Amino acid sequence: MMFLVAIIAIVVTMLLILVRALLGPTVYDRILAINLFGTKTVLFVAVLGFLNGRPEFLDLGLIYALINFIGTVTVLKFMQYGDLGWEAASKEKPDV
Amino acid sequence: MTTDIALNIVLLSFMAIVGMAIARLRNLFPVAMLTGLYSLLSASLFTLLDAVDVALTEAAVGAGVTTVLFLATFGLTRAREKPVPRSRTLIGLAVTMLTGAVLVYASLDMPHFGSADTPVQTHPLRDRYLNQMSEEIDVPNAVTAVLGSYRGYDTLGEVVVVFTAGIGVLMLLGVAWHRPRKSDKREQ
Amino acid sequence: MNALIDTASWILLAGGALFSVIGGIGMLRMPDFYTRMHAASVTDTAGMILMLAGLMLQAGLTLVTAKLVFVMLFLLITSPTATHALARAALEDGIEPQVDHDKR
Amino acid sequence: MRYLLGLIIGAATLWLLLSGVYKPIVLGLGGFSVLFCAYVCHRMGIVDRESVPLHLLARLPLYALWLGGEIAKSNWDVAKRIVLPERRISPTIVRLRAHQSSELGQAIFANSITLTPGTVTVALRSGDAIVHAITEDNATDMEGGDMDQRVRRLERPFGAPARREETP
Repeated sequence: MMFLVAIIAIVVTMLLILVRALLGPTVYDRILAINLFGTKTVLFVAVLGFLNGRPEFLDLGLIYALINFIGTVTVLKFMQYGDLGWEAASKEKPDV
Repeated sequence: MTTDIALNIVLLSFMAIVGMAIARLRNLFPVAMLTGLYSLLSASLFTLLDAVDVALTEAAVGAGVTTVLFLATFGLTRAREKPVPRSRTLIGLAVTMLTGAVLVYASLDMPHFGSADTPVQTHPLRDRYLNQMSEEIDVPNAVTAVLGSYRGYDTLGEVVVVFTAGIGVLMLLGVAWHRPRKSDKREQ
Repeated sequence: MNALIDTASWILLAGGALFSVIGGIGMLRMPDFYTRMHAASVTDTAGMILMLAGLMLQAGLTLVTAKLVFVMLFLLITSPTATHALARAALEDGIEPQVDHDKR
Repeated sequence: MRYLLGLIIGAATLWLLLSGVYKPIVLGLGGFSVLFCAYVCHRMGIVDRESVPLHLLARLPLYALWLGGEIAKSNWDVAKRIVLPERRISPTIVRLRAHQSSELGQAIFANSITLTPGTVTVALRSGDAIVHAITEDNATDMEGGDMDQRVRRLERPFGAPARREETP
């Protein structure tokens, strides 16, 4: 029952975020929304495991989190540099 | 069971919305992220259907590798979609609808989800796989045991194909990554 | 004892659900990109931590809890990094925040 | 060497916790993959004080506890501002000085700022953090420099005397 409440809340949040992803208005709004949606899928998979009584598959959530992070950072790097930023990184002063 | 059905419907409608957004956006950076999101959603759907191994592959390949490949491609081309005349989109729509209809028609031949009299459930090998697996091979997961050992040669062939494809893609993209850039020329 | 843990995890999950939805509403209500980031960070921290903590109480002292801890730690490290990268990219791209006070 | 050892121990712990199957052959494969990864990292030359921050280990729990408290407080605050009907935000941008001596310390500082709802580090360049805050109060809180102090204490080598740091 309580997992059901959690999963409904996650789905509602996903819907709200999806609306923001569709509205935009800037590219960065969309990327923010999509990144947030990704972390919501991590939560979704975690709660889903408990809802179905098979919580062993949390590795999946871990992988999602990893992929979501890599996806966001690579998109931003490509938007900024046009490639993975190797050239710029070797010239620019390191920005921590 | 009803929650499963409801969640299925919700996930599928999210996927439909994301698909619509992919078709409508012109800037391709968010589109690359949305395709990744689409993969995550379909992976969630696979988890819901208890196909965890497929979900893992879908997440890693669909959301991870594909996104990076898309972006690498944007590095070579432009990241904005060229507007397409309306007549051509209609042709595309027709082709897509036709393919979808054929797929739906084909799926009618498939056994019902979870039914007991399918080859998967009745084949004599199933008992051997499930019962003698722990004695014959020391792999704890049935799917992994079948893929990695009982059908090892089959999987080896698959891996060779995937590996070759990966090398091909890397060669295509890698050649362009190492071409001399404007800044290099200026320094010479 | 069991009932106590159950109640606690109920409260945590419900709290996580509440904060998660509030962050979602904030994503829609806030006026510009930078303020939306603050709303996003509400779902990302409070919603995520409370929900995963609730799940941990349900799982007890098992490997599942260890995995949940890893998921939480990982998200706590990556989500601010991603947010920062996003904010920096937006600023460098010339998206000016609407601010009342600029003390740069 | 101690960083390599720390990496191996950390990776092995992670593997053991995630695997859950403790049979000789699986354990052997796990051990092999851990050692192989450690070897590759060693060859790449990325095993150092920054990537394996052993020196933070002792003080990290206390800092995490404090940060958790801050996150709880500011979450409540931001959630109220989102839900209540009238507009209660006054977005502010401030420039903060990050006094940490190492880049890792500055990164921890910036990430802690971003992790607390209501404040986001927008840029971090040569020790200056530009922070976007949702209200002016949040910004003035940040200017108090409490978090800066704490991160500085966190990165101090273990056993070093507690210097009183002067605030500019």
